[in-house]
Amino acid sequence: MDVFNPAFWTFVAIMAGIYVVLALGLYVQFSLAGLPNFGHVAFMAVAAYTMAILVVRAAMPLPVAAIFGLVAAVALGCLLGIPSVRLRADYLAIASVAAGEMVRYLATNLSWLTGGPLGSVGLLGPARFVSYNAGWQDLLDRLSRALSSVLGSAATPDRAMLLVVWSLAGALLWVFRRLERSPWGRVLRAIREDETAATAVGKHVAAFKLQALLLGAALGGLAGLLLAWQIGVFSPNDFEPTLTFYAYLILIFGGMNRLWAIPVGAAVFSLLYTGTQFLTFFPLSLVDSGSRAFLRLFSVGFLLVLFMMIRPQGLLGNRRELLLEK
Amino acid sequence: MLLEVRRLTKRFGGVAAADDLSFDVEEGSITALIGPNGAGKTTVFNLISGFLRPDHGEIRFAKRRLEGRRGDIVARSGLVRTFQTPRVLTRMSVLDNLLLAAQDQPGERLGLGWIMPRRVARREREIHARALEMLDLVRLRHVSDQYAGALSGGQRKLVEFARALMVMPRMILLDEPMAGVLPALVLQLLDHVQDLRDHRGVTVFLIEHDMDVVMSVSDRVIVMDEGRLIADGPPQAIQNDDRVIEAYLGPAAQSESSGKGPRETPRG
Amino acid sequence: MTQFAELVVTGLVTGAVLALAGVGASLVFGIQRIPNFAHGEYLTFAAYLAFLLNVPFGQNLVAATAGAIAGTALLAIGIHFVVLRPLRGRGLVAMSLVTAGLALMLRDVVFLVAGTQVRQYAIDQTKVFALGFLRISPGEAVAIPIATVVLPAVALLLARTPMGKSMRAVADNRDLAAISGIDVERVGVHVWLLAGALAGLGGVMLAVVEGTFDPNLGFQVLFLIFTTVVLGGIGNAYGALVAGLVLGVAMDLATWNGFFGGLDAQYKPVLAFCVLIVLLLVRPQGLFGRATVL
Amino acid sequence: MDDVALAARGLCAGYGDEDVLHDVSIAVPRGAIVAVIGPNGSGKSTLLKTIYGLVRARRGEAVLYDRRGKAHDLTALRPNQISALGMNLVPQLANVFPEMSVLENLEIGSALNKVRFAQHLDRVLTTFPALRTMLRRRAATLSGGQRQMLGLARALMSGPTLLILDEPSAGLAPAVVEEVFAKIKAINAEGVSILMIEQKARQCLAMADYAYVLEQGRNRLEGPGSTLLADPDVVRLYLGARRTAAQRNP
Amino acid sequence: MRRTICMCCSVAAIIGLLCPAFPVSGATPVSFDLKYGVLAPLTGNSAAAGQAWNEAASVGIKYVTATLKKLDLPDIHVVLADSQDSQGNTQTGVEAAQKLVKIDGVNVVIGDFYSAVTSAVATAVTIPNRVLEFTGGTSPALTKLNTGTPAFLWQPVAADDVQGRVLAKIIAAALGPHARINVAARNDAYGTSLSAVFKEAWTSTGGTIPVDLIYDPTQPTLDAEAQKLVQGNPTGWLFIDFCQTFDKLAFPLARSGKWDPKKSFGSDTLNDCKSNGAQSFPGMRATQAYPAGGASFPAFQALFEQDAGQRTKFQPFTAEAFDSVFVSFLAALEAKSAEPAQIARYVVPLTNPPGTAYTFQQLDAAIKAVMTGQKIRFEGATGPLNFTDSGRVAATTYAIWQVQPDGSSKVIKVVNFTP
Repeated sequence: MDVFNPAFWTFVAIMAGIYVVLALGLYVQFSLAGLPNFGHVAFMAVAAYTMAILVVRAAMPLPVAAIFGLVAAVALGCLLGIPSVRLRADYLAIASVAAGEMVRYLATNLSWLTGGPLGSVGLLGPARFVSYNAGWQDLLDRLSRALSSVLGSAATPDRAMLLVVWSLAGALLWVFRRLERSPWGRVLRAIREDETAATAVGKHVAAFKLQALLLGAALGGLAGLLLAWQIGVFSPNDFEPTLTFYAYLILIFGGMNRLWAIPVGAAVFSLLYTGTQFLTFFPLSLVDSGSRAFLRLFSVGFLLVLFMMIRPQGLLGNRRELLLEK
Repeated sequence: MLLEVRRLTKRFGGVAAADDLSFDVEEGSITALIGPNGAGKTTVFNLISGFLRPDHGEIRFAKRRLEGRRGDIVARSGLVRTFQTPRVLTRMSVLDNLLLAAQDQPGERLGLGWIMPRRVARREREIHARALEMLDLVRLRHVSDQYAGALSGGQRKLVEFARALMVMPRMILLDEPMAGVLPALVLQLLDHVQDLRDHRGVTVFLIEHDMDVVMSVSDRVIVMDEGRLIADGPPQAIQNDDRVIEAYLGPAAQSESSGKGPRETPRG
Repeated sequence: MTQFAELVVTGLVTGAVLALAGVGASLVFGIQRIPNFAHGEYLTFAAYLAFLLNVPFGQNLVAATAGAIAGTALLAIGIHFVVLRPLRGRGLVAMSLVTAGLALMLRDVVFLVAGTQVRQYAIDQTKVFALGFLRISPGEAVAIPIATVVLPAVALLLARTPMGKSMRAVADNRDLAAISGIDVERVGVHVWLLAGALAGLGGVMLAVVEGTFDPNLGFQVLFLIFTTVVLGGIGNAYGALVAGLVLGVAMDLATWNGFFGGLDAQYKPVLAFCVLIVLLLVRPQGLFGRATVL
Repeated sequence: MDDVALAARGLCAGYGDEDVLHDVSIAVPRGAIVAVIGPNGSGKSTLLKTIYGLVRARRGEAVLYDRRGKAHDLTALRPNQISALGMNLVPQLANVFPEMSVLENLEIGSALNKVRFAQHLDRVLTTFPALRTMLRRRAATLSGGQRQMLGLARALMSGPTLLILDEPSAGLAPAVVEEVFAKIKAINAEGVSILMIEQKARQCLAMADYAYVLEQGRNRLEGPGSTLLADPDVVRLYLGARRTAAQRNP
Repeated sequence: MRRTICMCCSVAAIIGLLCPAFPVSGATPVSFDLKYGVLAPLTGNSAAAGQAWNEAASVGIKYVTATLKKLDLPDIHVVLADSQDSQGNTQTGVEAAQKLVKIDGVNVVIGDFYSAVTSAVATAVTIPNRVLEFTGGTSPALTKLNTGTPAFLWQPVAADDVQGRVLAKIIAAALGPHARINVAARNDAYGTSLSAVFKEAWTSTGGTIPVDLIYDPTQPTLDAEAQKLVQGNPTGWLFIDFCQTFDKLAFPLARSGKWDPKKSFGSDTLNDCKSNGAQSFPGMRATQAYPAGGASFPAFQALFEQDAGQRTKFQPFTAEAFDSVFVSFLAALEAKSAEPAQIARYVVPLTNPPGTAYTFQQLDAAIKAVMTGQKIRFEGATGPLNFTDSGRVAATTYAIWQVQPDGSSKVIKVVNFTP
């Protein structure tokens, strides 16, 4: 067993980078604008599906299709956002789960459009298969060739992907850090603190909330695209509500209202989630391999509850601020 | 007339919080709105400032119809309010609280900060300067970097006051500006209110319970009780108005003695 | 017509399960401010506890159900004291994550202990009870009387008993309830007991009605339970009772041929969510929720 | 002290870092109506919340003497325990359970104790005959005056020895205020001590055996109700007295 | 009858295991390390099937190890490196496969049986890393993922496009080509794609489908769906589901009084529900590629029950995982290497004539034959495998099973099918 195989950890790091983008979307919606969106995964689904359908069915070039994918995610954000920004937080939370599940069921049922339960493999019907991410693989290949002049044989498409994902994540973090500190971010923080006060000084609360929701939707869509390219194939099952919960976990692990804690949260989450795949040592080796899968999910749940009890403010959070919130 | 209110009515359930109210507020005046608890004063403020939608009636501000408009639109048109319990943004710095309230910052439009960073920065500098000026005015510059949540109630009132001024209002609605403020600060605030009108040309419309304050600063007093307007006039006239006294203290009691004599209360 | 009647019956049976689970979840959400994502697992736990008593231990199903109700109620207050009470006041998202973590733990423990295969209680599922032109299953034959007895009993419990009244009082006006001499802490425990017991009964009923079940039993209806809670208005127990029944019947009736030829069965799960979202657009506080903010 | 039902001594309390109450002391003799009046922002409501333990007292104490004269430190008790000791409160707003029927409101008032409910229901309905005709109505459908009555009735259902009323006249029409005050007197006549906070000073003082006037969170004036009623300072305090003219505490 | 076969076979298997080992002579020394990894939805909605899949593979690997030990071939190591959980979704599946391939360094991945997961794992992990993958997925699109020869992705089960047409043919033979068939399929990749193929085949030859139902088996009750299925005055029914969830639909169907199991057909996952722990409905027919499901199928079932029966219910389709273990092991033995590309080259010759046929029960003999250089042909528990170069099995004969009045199932007919 080669626990430190770099190729494997490259993969884990790519996934962590994608999670950063995903969680950043929630950060904008929840931590900045105070919208508890539990259906974030719907934006991923819509973007990924739009992109794949356009590439496979309409033979659109990948970049154009990707842009349409993001547009679709933002459009879904509008559709959900316009009515839902006025809901009370607890109703919004449940309504957004419902919206996310609706998107997933539609992806399952509209087989003529989405390939049905088979996912992107079935886009052209049961017997034909065209991959949507040839263009992306091409890009990574070219990038890794370009990199090989610098890195030599260490340049692989996987590392190119790592580079792409993390530079994107880093750039987005930087952009949103700036946005958060810009006058725009100031208004959003004010809205999170007290909507009435923000209204009283002439800020259109609903409009700002909607902007945050849409930005979050775009980020969710981007994460969906990256995931689709990274995995190569996706199906409706990939967009279960669990993924949104994971994104919230990342926010909480890092520290709820800390933008720069998102990568930390994503790293911790990835380590936890990947690390539990290695639960084969003694005494767990005595348990049969099938039961270990249940033990693994059990321990994910257990660690989550434990973490919430011991360190509710997250790794980088400030406990006092947590209490100030109430 | 800067503000004209006509036949304003708002009911909650069966209770009329504002019942066919009509009054004006003159430009450049300090007008007080008083009345016993539950008279509907704050409701009137909420109606004027767009936080509530009237059942019927008209509100004109600078000749523009305002009734039913959203609160932020009302504020941007130059009519800004404060709250009874100050609504400062507790987890933002005092300075940020003020910066937030400035209008015409292009950086509040998503993306404009990237397209025209210079204009944003220039405006931000202007706003910043103005905010410091306001903080100087309310003598809070020394706490400008602190979380607003760390301030005392009286200081919060001042922050909210300064924040309202950042909007550059033509008229400001102050909901009990003196409540919970230390006596020393009350005088200071009084000065600010008068200064507003005298030097900045801002019309002031305030709800206040401290009658000393009301009588000493206001040009005119409007008295409400149970949603209705019961008196409207200069302070002296109001002070001696029977209806007003009755509204506050209740009607002169008919059955005076309950038969029990005064008691000596044991006091340590 | 037969189709219509049978759909109403099966819808009512599903609805009764949703109502039972929904009342508990709604009271917990309203009084404890916890969106309990582990509520589905309470149902699963109950179904398996009853199975344990019914099949390996050979108890009859009534006794097994009683055991499951008691056991699930104990589980609910156990979790309340060990995990949820110490975490009180952490906010909606944090509590959602905690209960989701609990759900993961509970579900996988059931998987570990009970295994993955489908289970059946010791009753003949193919037996048919003819009621006029209606042909109903043993599950329905049991569920319908249970529902007709238990749902009114729950309503009565909430309406008449001190426990029910104090719960509604706390949900209605927490401070005044405390001032009136109600021990709000104790009501909190009672709410979990009631929610656990109802989830226990609902879980066994669901298992009987489904015929065969596996450890995903409760998780599969979790979002339907939440839909019930929100439709009824968070914290409104009567609302949840009605919403559960309405939702159950509406979902089955949607497939009725007389209803524009009937909805395609594959869209049935989407229907509940559509209803929810459309309703929230019209009434943001739910069907029976109060418009005012708590 | 054996005839005192409630005593607050030297209470200092407030929100955040700031004190609203400064060294406030009041006492409620058994069987008396005691009024606390004062303009808005004088700290009346805070005093009440502090006595009830909803706001933590920084200094001073609030002591309740139960039926047998045993002293209980109120700050250490939870609201339901306070209620069990015979002290009840009618809040200013939110004084009923809107989603429950009038009868249920009364039941909750008796803390769902059947014996107590049976014991007090008739008496309470005799005091509030109007409620008898609307026992099945949902409290949310009642008018403001009816709600205030129900709030009083609910509090009476616990069989209190001491009742605290937070501005019972707030938001009510004058005729209704009269009625409410009459009820309060009737309740007092049955031996229930009453501590009420009021704005409508005249009616309140006319009824009160003893009254305290608070201003700026401090004891300002006190004395028998009728004495204060005649005191011109009270009027000045409400409608703008010169502060220097205000009478000092005895 | 069936039980006697089971008994005989398990006795034979046990005797075979107990036989004293004798040295293999005349063979060139062979040494390799073959690492298997299992990928299946071990948790979640398909946990029952996933767990059984995992057990079937590990039972097979254990059997191989035991045989190697018996034959005293210490230089050949066959291990199950790890079993990972795909949770039935592609993202988790790829993460799990990454772990198997990159960390454990497996040569062969057994699974997943979700077509979507298989295709993701194949495109993102196994094919780029040149690792063999044996899938339980039935989507015809899967073989398209193999970009070159030899194939890395193997599909030891008839794909939907074949089975759908076979079902149409069988039903036409039983009820006439113009029969009215109501179709019910579970709402997943297997159900929707198989029912789509069937519909096309059925209507193109003149049949009608009054009710075409796709249902979600996770619904609390399927009574409303059952109501639909008895409408339209159907001549017969076709069900595409797994035994466990089929009960939920079948109970209300039976109660409706309008359903006739004798006129009902099931897909290849419904052929023997009784032995599967679920209810069976006498008279109902179902298909299965190959007659008798392979001669060694009962022995496999017995072995499974003995090894893993306490933990997991047996599921017939897991024979695919079991067979995959033997195919890859024997191919590796022929290649004298655990290098996946080498193994892949021997899969087709190993499973096709000519050569003497061996089942897993004769594994020791098969090993000896391979080591002495003879051409053998492996016949799986699912039947003769006949892999083609594309990575797919080419099935030409199908068995029709029917549930007997006592609930057990047996093969009543074998049909030939030429695509």
